[in-house]
Amino acid sequence: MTRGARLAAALLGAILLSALLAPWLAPADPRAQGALESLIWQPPSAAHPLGTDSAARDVLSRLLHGGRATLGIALLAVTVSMSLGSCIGAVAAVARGPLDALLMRVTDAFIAFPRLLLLLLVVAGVGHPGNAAFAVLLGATGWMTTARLVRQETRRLLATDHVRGARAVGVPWPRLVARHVLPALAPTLAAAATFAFATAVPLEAGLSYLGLGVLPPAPSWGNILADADARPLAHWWLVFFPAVAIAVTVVSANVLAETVARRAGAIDADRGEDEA
Amino acid sequence: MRRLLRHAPVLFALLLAAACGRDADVGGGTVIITTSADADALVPPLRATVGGKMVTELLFDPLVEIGPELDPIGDEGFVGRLAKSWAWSPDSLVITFTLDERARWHDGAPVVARDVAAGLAAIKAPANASTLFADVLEIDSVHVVDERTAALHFRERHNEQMYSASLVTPLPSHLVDTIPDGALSSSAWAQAPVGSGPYRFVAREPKVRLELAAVADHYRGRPGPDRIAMVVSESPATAIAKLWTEEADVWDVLPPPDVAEAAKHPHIRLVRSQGFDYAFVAFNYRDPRDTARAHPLLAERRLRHALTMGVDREGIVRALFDSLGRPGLGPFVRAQYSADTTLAQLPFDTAAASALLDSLGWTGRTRDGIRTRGGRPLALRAVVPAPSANRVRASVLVQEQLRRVGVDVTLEKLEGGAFNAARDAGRWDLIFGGWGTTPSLRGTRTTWGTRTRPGWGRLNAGHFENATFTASLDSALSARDLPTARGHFRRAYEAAIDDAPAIWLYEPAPVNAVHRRFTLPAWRSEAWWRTLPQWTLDPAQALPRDRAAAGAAAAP
Amino acid sequence: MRAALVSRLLQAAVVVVLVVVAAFALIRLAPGDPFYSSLEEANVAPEQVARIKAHWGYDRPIPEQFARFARNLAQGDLGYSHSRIQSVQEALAATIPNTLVLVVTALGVAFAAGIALGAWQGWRAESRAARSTDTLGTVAVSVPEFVLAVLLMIGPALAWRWFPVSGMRTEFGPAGLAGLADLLWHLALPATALALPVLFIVARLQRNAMLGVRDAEFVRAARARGAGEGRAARRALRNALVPVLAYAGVHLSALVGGVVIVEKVFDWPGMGRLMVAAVHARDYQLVVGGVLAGAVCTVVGTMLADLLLLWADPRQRGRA
Amino acid sequence: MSAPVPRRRAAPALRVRELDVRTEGTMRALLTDVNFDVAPGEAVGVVGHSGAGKSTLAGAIAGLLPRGVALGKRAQVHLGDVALHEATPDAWCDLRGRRIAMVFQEPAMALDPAMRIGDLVAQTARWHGLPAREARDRAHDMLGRVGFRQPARAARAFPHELSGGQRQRALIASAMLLAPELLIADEPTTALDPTVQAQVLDLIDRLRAESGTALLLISHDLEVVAERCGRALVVAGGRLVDDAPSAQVLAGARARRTPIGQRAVGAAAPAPAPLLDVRGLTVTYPGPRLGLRRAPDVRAVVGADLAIGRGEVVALVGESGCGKSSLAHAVLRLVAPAAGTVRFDGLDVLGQRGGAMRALRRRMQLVPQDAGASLTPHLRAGDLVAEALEVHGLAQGAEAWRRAEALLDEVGLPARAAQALPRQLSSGERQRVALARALASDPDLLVADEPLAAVDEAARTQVLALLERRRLERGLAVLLISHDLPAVRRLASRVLVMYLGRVVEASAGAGALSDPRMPYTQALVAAIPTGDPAAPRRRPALPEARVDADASATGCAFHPRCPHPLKDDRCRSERPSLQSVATDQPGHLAACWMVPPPPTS
Repeated sequence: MTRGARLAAALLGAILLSALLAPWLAPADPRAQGALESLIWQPPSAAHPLGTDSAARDVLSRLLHGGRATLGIALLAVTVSMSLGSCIGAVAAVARGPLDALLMRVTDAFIAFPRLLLLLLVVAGVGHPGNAAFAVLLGATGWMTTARLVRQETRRLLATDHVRGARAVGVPWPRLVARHVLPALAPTLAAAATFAFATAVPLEAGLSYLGLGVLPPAPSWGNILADADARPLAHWWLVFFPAVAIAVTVVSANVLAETVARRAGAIDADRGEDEA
Repeated sequence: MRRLLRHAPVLFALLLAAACGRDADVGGGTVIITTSADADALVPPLRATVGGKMVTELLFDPLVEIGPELDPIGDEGFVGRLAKSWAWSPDSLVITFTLDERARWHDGAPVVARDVAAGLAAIKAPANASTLFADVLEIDSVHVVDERTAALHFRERHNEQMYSASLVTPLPSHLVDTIPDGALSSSAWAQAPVGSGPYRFVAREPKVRLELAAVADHYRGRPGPDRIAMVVSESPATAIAKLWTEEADVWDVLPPPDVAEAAKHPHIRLVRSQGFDYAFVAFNYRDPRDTARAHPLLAERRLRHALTMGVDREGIVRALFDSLGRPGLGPFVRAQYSADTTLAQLPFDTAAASALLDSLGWTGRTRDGIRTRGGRPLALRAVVPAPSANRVRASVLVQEQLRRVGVDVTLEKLEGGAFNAARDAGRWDLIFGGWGTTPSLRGTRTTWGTRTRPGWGRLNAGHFENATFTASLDSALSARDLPTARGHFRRAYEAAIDDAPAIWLYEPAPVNAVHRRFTLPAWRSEAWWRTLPQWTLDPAQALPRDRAAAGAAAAP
Repeated sequence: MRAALVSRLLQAAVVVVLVVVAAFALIRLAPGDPFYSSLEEANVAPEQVARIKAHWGYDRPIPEQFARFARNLAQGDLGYSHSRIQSVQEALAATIPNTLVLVVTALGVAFAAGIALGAWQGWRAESRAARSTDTLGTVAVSVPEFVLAVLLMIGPALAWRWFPVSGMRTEFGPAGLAGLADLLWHLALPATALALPVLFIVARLQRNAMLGVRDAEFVRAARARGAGEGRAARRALRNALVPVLAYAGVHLSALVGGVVIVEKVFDWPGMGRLMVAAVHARDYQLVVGGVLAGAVCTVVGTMLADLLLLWADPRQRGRA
Repeated sequence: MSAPVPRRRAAPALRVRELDVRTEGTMRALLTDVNFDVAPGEAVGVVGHSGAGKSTLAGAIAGLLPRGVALGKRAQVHLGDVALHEATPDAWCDLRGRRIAMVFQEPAMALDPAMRIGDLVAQTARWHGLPAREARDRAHDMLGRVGFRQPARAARAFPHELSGGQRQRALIASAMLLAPELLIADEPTTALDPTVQAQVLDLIDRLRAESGTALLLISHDLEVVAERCGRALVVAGGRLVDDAPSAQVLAGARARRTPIGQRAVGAAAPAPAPLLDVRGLTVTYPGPRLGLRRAPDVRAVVGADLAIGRGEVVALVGESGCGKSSLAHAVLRLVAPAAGTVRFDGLDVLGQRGGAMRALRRRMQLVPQDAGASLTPHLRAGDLVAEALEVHGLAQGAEAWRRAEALLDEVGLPARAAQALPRQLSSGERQRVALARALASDPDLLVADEPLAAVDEAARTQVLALLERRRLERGLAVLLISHDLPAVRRLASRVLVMYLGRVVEASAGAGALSDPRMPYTQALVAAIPTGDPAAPRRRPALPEARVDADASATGCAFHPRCPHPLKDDRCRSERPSLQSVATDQPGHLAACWMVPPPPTS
């Protein structure tokens, strides 16, 4: 692990820890509102290190508790999208023939369908479904890249000499997949998962900006940012601190993902076989 | 120095202008109205939003228009537009209007009596689903007496007959009659209307911009500004930002933080005006699960009183509007003639509220302080419209304040369409509602009137029912003069406040921003754009777009 | 080659049909009403709304509505948009070009600069400058698009007034050549907001591909034939383009995902803004028309990327 | 445009003095104190075990050392009058391609995959100052001289559309285009078949003679060096241990080799019922997809018959692409044959299902062609061999591990190999792990596909001894695919020669190779280097095999390339069947009209 990777792992760990320990770390209740007139839109001060928002709530507490919501959503979304994507990808790779074509066309359809629109429609439809259901929804609309990656990688592995060698020795299919194919997939999946996580966190923020993410008064990095929307310049601290939190999380996730991928040799140029 | 540098070209041009006659080539200038909501329709029968009202009232002249005093009773408070004079029938069920012979449509055709009939027909045709259908219910028909005379027949007498008549805007019958029912909204005319107002339609890019040009030979005289453009932005923030960069000239109802920002920009002048909107938290008198049954909790008047007393309305107003808003008084705004600021309000008194709740048996407490009775927590579900930023922020404040007196309010923020659907279905305990009012008080019947009478209470989603209120409102709306009407309204409002169908949250007192280079008459609160034709440009501060307008205006 | 095109067209058609059917059903199932859905338009009586719904056939069962839509589509009629008071064709014709201008410029700049930066970073991997720009790249990729957009709007536009705050043209601005300059002036910030993340993703991909190819046998053979550093690097880059173009083809729609947010922040009158507004207004026919156009653009874009890939990697030409 | 006039020069073409090469970081010496000369036009071989430093020497001379490796300070390398060790990058650009050229082992990797070969060759000329039009003409002319029948069409081809031999010819064309003074050939033909290897080496010699270019030929194959080069430099452990005439070096090496000797006695046991009986086996692969239609199927094996008795070794010989591997894979049912029957110990292999098939798999094992790649990269060698035991229920857990270690020892691998991952082993060691894994389940039949290709001398003898021991002690039957004649002569009880999917010659014992009758077999045997410098001249010129040769053509498949003087239209129209070649050689059959049938007396 390079120096950068260790730093990234440390940062990510700190952030995840702070989100978990939010109730004990946060100086105030994230929903508690200060005296209305005097305390709204306060810039960072001794009393409120990261300032207050439109409802005189302490931004530092909301950032910590918000981390729990945002990271929770991102992790659950990634789990859903990875498992869904891997299953579809693996089935498509092994199935070949019409089933493979069908699955790939459905994947293409999901890619062609503007994801934001799909989320808008569903949330407009059922009303805000609560954070967990929202995360599953995010996952259910973000699995396509993983599916294609897993399909291409599984297909490549099934055609390799060492799988044919193992079959020649007489290794039965289940053991063959478990010991010879899956371990080779693991690093690719790990890299894809970390990249997916690195895109899920800002996505929650973006959706909150469009009024879709975690519903106020519950805190999330996204809706703190969205709260400043009307006056980004005047209420800079509502934009700056969540943005830093998001950026640091995503940078660490990206660096980790790349380290995992490089060690697995997943990103090497000459493996350019097409997936046709 | 930097500002001077930026305006060097303007100064140079002015020197040149001064040399050969001062304001010869600057003309009336171009007014750019910045907004975050595009006009929903360009023709009178279909418009509903403020943007729609503005555009249709610039493009079309009504028969008559309410005067500056905003008195809708009788007809003294009205000024003639397309109609230069009118006469009442003895039983005052028919008003006969005589049209101004100079009035022309933008395509040159004269305005005739048949156009008035076309105007009413377009509103009455059910398939058109006109937004004015309910407001002109009591106008029966239009009788074309002769080329220039049209008589409006009313089904019943009431004190705002002339105001209803002002809603029937004549339409160019030679263009509209051929459009089948229901196809009005998608007709070519509706997309690029020929009107009769001081401005005519030039060009439109939906959700981006709309351009209108002054009608030089308009029968009421040439309007001041040569061109008006309405520029649409995605969010209020971006729209208002254009004021600071002089990309726009006027925005009405400036949010408090921007009022402070405006002070830093010398080219912006602030104008105060009266508000015509009010917001409230309405209680659902019926059980959300089965609207036939009374609401298990909120049907109890004293509980409604306790909740009302638990909300610090003064604090919320100061948080949302600083000094640019006042607490709501009742189902009306201070700018309406029926307003009465002396009405006794329920005070903000958490001690009294808690005592009342205890007396009602809500003595138990859950771990996080929510009151319980017989094991059930005092929990209410509120729906909040996402598009309304003020009501969203107010909901969070109300939620916290009620939590302090032991009431658990869960907020559900719904997007525009979903909010309307939920409101009509009644699947909520509290609703953060709000109404835009007009000088006419007849709207109170629809928003707060009993649902038992035909045409009443369609928007009374909380099923508020109070005999005194209904009776007093009925007599107020048929009173022949202002003092009698005000007396009846006072009794109606007292009954409403006592029954507490809603917590009257706030009534914004808007501040509007206008570019300093325009001088304008008194600001019309209910429809600021009606004075636009009287705006005059100070040639000294003319901007490049003003001069471009002068060139264009001189050309045709 | 021609046969490959035919089979891809078939696949694309299937995808577009799937997407349109899904959009058609989803928008109609969402609650709320296509008419009078914004807050202030609430005072129209339900029976009136029912009449106008019947006029437009929205009260029929969804399959029947789809049949009618398909018949109209066959004659090239995409329907009417209530919220924009114009036909869907006009609405799309007005907004698609604006989005294309934004996306094509942004992606063009992002890929050109990304490939150049990545190739240089890969070829000179050991140099300090290459490593530092690489870490800069990791950070730039991590800033969420809309925070980047807001920052670009606050600084250069609002605070320092170098660029216009929003919109696509100055109101009553100059026409002709000066008009073009005005357009580019307005395009600068949104295109940058969209391009930056893509640029660094492409650079990172190109760098990795270059590292893989830099020591390949054919590069050594090129040197053995007398190629200097420059020529050897060019040959290596020619082959290192393949994984980058392959990535572009697969992730095209994800790359332009940020358009909606950038258009919202900069008031760019494009497809993204149109679709968000259409959904909020429950503008059935506009949503379906927009999704159809969006799907076609995505599919065509992906096919263009695939064709570019076939050009780049001759080995793929043999197999369809 | 006539070939350039050969230039005669007095000074040595290449002078190397005190050549040291070190890794920059750890300063590990790759080459120490190498001194030698190469006269103009002379051909010098460089031989030694893999890893001895041969390629490093080539890289050092051409200034193409890998990253992190550099010449020692005292090293002196002179190409004619130019001091290469002091050459600036610009100087190198002028030198490489014009005065010094290189040809590489893997032609597929050395050609730019995205460039047509015509453009590639022309580019070399353009880089050295020729105008585009003239460069293109010279490129086409050069492609013609290296053996492409239609140079214009060949010029438009991409590397992946050519055969191994054609790619090497293209590389040679670009190297010899400007008649360099020195050509360094780093294992130019190791990856090619014997017949193609012979043609390529002939081509190099012809071009060298025309332009007087000196050759530095690097190869691990002593016979090739002995045939083609007058002198041989022997490199071991990064030092020059011998610089002598190549014949002398070959003789010395042969003396050190353990005697291959004749087959063990008792080979001609009476033929019991065959363990493996293959009849009329046909294997087809789908042709490349041309749009929606699919090109006609490629018939890799056409109606092959094969029988192997217990303890018998049958060798399959032929050029790559003749169907050897397809036949082997079909026998083991790794590929579904289109027609024909395969019976193993009386069982119909193609009919077996599930468990029965797995039991059969235990008794038939494969050592694949690229054995190293058949080992799963993330599993240790011990695990792989133990798995073979566990899968067939012969042992579990620790017992399986212990027997795995014993097997690895039996194939001559050190104890540490069991813990090692495949990438930590050399190609020879990986080959033997694959062999151990195949022998783990004590199979009755072992199909070995080129088991000795990537293995050096020492390991080769060990593998042969192991196969021999298993054959004698356990009655192991082996289907050996190889063109390593000495090994085939030693092990094979019967030899089959295949050409384009058909068996064209068969013999009990190694008769087909010692006394080949079918013209193709003769050409094949002649092409195998023996170390005799005169051999190249005696070889019949055999035209290049076309990439898309059609196996289903009527008549004798070899007819288009057959050099036999008396071939007539019967060869073209009628397919010859296998007939006995001579009465005194029972079992020696050949499928050729020119083979005299046994006298009818």
